Amino acid sequence: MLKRIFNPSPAHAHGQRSVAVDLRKLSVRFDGHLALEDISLQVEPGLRVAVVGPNGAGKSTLFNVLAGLLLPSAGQVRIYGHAPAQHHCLAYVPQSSQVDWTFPVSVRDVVMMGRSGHLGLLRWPGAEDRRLVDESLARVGLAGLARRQIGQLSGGQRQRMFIARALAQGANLLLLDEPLAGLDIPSQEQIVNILDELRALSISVLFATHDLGLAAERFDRILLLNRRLVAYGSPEQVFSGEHLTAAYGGHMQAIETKDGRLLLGDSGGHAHA
Amino acid sequence: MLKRIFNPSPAHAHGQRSVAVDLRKLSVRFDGHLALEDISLQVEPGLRVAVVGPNGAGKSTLFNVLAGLLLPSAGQVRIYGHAPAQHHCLAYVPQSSQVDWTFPVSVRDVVMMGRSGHLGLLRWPGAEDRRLVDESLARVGLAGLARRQIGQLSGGQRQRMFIARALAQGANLLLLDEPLAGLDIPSQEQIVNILDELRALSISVLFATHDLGLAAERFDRILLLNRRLVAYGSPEQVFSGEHLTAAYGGHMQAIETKDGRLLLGDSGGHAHA
Amino acid sequence: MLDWLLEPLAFDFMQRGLLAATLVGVICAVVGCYIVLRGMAFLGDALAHTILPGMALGYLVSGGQRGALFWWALAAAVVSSLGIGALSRDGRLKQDTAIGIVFAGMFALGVALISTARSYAVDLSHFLFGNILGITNQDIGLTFSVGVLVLLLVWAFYKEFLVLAFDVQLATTLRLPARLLEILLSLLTAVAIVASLQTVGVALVAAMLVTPAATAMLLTKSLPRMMLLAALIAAGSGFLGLYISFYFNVASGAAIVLTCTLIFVLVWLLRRPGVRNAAA
Amino acid sequence: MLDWLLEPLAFDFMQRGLLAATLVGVICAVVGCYIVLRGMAFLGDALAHTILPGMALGYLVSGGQRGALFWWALAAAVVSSLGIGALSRDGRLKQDTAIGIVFAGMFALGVALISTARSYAVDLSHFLFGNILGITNQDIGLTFSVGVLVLLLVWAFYKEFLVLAFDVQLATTLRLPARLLEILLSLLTAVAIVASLQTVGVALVAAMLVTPAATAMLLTKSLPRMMLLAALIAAGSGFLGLYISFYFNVASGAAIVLTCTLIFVLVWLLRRPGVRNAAA
Amino acid sequence: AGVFGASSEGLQVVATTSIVGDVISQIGGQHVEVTVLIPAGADPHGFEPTPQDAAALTSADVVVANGLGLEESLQALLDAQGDKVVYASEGVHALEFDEHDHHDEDHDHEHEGEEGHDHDHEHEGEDHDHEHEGEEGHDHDHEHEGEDHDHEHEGEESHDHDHEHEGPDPHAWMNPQNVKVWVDNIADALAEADPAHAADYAANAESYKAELDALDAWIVEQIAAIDEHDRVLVTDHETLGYFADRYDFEMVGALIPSFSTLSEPSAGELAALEAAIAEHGVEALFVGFTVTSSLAERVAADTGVQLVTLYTEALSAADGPAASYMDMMRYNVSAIVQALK
Ligand SMILES: Nc1ncnc2c1ncn2[C@@H]1O[C@H](COP(=O)(O)OP(=O)(O)OP(=O)(O)O)[C@@H](O)[C@H]1O
Ligand SMILES: Nc1ncnc2c1ncn2[C@@H]1O[C@H](COP(=O)(O)OP(=O)(O)OP(=O)(O)O)[C@@H](O)[C@H]1O
Ligand SMILES: [Mg+2]
Ligand SMILES: [Mg+2]
Ligand SMILES: [Zn+2]
Repeated sequence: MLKRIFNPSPAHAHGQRSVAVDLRKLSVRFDGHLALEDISLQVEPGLRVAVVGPNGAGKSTLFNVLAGLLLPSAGQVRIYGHAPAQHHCLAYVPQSSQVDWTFPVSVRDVVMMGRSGHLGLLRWPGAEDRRLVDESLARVGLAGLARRQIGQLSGGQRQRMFIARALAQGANLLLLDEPLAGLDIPSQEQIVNILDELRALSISVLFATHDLGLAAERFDRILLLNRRLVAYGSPEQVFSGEHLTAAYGGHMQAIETKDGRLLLGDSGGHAHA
Repeated sequence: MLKRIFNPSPAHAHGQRSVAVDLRKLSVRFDGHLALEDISLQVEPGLRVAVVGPNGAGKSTLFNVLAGLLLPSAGQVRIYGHAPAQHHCLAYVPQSSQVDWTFPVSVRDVVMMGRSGHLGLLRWPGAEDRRLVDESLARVGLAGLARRQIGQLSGGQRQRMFIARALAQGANLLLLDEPLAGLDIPSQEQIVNILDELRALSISVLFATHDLGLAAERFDRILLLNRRLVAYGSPEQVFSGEHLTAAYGGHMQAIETKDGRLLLGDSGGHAHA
Repeated sequence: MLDWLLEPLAFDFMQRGLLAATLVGVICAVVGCYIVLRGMAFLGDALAHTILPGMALGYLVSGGQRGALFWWALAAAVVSSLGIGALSRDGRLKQDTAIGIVFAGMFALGVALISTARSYAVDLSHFLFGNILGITNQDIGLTFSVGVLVLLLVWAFYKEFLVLAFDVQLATTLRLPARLLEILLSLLTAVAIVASLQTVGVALVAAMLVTPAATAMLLTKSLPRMMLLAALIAAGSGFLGLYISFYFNVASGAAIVLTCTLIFVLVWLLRRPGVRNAAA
Repeated sequence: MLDWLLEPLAFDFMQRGLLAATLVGVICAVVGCYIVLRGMAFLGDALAHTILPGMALGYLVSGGQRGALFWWALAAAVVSSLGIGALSRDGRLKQDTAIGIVFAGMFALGVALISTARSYAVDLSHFLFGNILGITNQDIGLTFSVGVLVLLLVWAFYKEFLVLAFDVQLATTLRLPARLLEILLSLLTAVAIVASLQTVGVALVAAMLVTPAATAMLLTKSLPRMMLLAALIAAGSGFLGLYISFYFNVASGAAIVLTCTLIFVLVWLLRRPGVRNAAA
Repeated sequence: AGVFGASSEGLQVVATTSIVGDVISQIGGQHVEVTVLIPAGADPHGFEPTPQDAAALTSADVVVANGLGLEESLQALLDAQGDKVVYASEGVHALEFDEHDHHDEDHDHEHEGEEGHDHDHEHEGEDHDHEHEGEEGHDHDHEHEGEDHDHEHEGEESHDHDHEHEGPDPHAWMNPQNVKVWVDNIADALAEADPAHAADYAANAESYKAELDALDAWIVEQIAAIDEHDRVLVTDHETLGYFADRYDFEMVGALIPSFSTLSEPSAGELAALEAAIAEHGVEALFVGFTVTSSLAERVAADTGVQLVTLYTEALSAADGPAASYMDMMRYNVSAIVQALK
């Protein structure tokens, strides 16, 4: 089913060999202080990458640059070989969407907006678009609320609506900035399960989260940020005590226990790796 | 140190015997559908209560009623014996604050706003207020960013600022609606640790969260909501398979393992109890 | 009753006025829906006022040909739209502030231009309050063409304008030409305003943009239905207002706006919400 | 140069005008800071226009005593503030929409009232463009008293207004009388506007409220400093604008506003931000 | 001469309108230097003064305004000038709005032209010397009590004209007899300010008044060419009240039924006007050069009447057909006669 949603139309197909995300010496400066410094990184297509790091590490800043909403102060950004705003098939679910919840649109209308980019000017959504939208809604468990005005959703339902929109968009690269924040555990499971299905379709995902356990369990790669790139690699490579100290200071340690490596906060955390 | 912050001024002291939160047959109706139905509940003072339940369960709705921002459709609400908007010492950190981040105030100014209620009209903050504000800032680890304009904070830093403001407010009852959402693990630890200190001061806390593991580990009581009140009591009493099924449908189960009870999502969750 | 309805129609100027009021109502209401949804109710009034320097320059340069004035007014509105866009783009100013600054600056420029060239009579009060009774068949033709153009463009860019109004970030990631669309929407607003100048005038055109759309918003939660309702309300107000002006001797622009406002008040009172919010 | 400065001062009306412009600038700038921060730039212009029916009624009822008109204008502005509050309270309408509706409705009412009373000419243009040259010593006295009152109130309620402007929810949980404070702030705005009518007029008073505050906001990130700067900029514009009006024969209200706008543009250009946002 | 300070060239006199300015020149001759505030071609009702205008007023030795509420926008400035302001129309019998025989508000109305043409008896004439002159700001309430219809508005207190429920018609110069009153007022003022040339002023005044009488006679003669029942006037706003009053025309109505251009008609009023035009067989619609009204064009087209442009509020440029008051009146009368004959 997801095949249809995420099958990029030929016009937007990219050579298999091009790198999904290619950053060279990327820096972003805000009024004097650097939010990102000298980041170089290549992400292969089809990987699911968890972007982790403390608050203020620059995760959202990185996503904004990738989405073409923020111009970097220095360095080069390529997404499937294109400059950020040139890339068609990128879907972004920001950390906090500043939308007006009294807007007279239904959940379905919002998800349908994800199709606008594909339709082009002067064309109206067809049966195919409607099916893709319904599938995306079903995928995040909002099929029953499709006709509801968006203001009547709970915090978690709102988050899922945006994910459905990103799915309907049919992107090659999904940027999800803490999409699980505010979701109940069954909903979190639903979202994470979708990620598994995406792997088969060569859809790349950057997924910001503070849940290191989840990151270690369910992702192909971890990108550990703290203004600079601390580490990028498989969960085993990245979650070392050394790296964690570099990212989180002395407040986070990796401890080997009998059932795996446990990532601990200062006074007893609860995340597994 | 927290003694000073949270020591309510005599005018706002409440009899020790009055119940912190007293709900009788509370219902809230939105355009036809009920968000909360027939909730009756007494919370003793000084308890830390985790409010859990799936998205759309009515957690935020409950908090809005308690804060006096929403009038219930039916039923009675008492906070330390007062009607919601009559109670002075209640601090509320909403799930998503709709503030303007370009506002020309520093982090410190925002936290100082928490003191406005105490100062009364025509009085300016004194040395005592400034000290309380500095202590609150230090408590959430923002002392170093006190002079920064609020727009320059990361998502997590913003959340911590609001918690600092609630602390500075010196409330008897703290309403924290998913305050950990978006926080890195060290920051989460910091916040949760504050809760421990509050217990000694008889400050009641209602704390909405989706982290059932945290709820079970660090809270005195669990309030499990799903439109109706599913269960209220100690973590052991509340986190039974029966209750979880009632709240989350078939998607959540309590499984006994060798190192405690594990709360599992459909396809393998990761929360401990 | 029938007499009551037919008597005004015996006058040519009433026939023209009713036609113009209906046309303008529909145009403004449809464009107004986007304005209300974007939280830019101010934009209508502001753009309307920024037209003044254009009109003043137009008088000076073209010696007051009516046809030329339309284009001068439009040019001024476009310049203002671009100015507002430039000011609010980098995020240092909120959009409402940017609008306020441009609006006041342009209007002041207009007043200054008029005050320096004193030997001609700019018909300021007509400009402010419209002159629906003095409308010509050409004016109606122009309004009609403008109306068709505006409605066609709204229809053509419906989904793009929707995304733009709802979520600008999304528009950018969808590679919609956000900036261009924004300018186009401002342009549509400007065109709607210039087309309305004859009927209700600068001072009141804001009402035609905002009030019907807001009334419709109270009645439905679907955008297409909102547009339809707003158009109906606006056209109805134009019609009814002109009759009121005829029978009760009230200035016509004011009568139209007051009718519109009255309909809003009625709807607002009758459709009270189920939920009560405490102090907000 | 000194001559250039002193010559206008030889005229009593210039002395009075400069004093009035400075006073009004300070009042508007301080109140304007809150308006800009609350994202309600529209409010100033809207309240200014809603004064019209009050003025019209005042003419009719009180026979046009100047002193009485002040109170009529104020009453109309208060009624409008309350109306805006009532409309936006239950959350069905955004505040800008509520403002737009009330503004247009009230203005239309004013136009209708004036148009029904035919035999006298209400001096609409004064009302629109001010008449700083005809200001009397009593007017200045009134403006001064109003100014002192406004500044005192802003000082007294500084922290409450701050909370209100920043976070209404917080105001409610702090048991601040949010609704009352909101009305008080609208009232201050209304008073500031009525006090400015003589100097810059309804059409341009919005500029005095918004532009200096916005300029100051570009220069500082602290509210007290923002207020101080705004007051300085506004007072300076008033002064400079009147000189420009004197030497270049431009209508004074317009000259003041244009000066103000020019200062804004300069600041805006000189203080470009370090960060560049792509399309927004 | 600049507007700052008196020059040596003579008495500095500021006139508000070009028409007033012309009359002053006729009387003052080479002894006065006349500055006109509201330039030829501009509408006096909506005129906006600048500081230069205020400075000119302040520096002048004598300021002459029409009064009767014409100089709406200058009033506050005039009030501030004190005694040196002379209201030329002071002493003119002012027409009130309701003294015009307008079409009624409803649509079937009789126009009995007789009523309202001679109303002198209702008014105690021009001798309302008010206790308070000049400075504004006194409370005018007492005037509204008691003698509720003395709206004669001698200059000094005409600043509150616009506060009245019923204001006077300011367009006094449309009757040359009224301009004779102007002449007296102006000559007195000039003589008082410049006693040295008082005799010249008096002589000039007398000869100009004779010219005015000749003009009056000429107009009466011209008007004779118009049939009695064709003597109907429709104007843009109420500009020709004094003219109609003097020469026995009937004022059928005005597009803007107000003494000021700062107003607008309702649909009902316009309908009534068109009905009246049809009923009276009106042949021409007279509009001033200072008003650009598409409304006039529409009504003219709809009712099939001729649109005739007159100089009503201001003179033409110096090389135009109405460079002086005399020329203006001759131009207007010729145009009216031409249109209605
Ligand atoms: N617009 C801005 N102006 C100035 N500084 C900013 C701006 N946005 C973010 N910053 C700063 O840049 C740094 C990175 O912020 P960013 O939001 O990218 O962090 P993050 O990793 O997403 O944090 P979180 O986990 O809390 O969401 C922070 O120090 C923040 O204060
Ligand atoms: N303003 C509103 N109008 C109508 N329905 C609403 C409104 N606010 C919330 N609801 C509905 O009420 C229910 C409870 O919402 P609430 O926000 O209280 O849930 P929650 O438990 O806080 O969820 P989450 O965990 O996602 O934050 C939901 O079904 C939601 O759709
Ligand atoms: Mg972030
Ligand atoms: Mg919630
Ligand atoms: Zn006139």
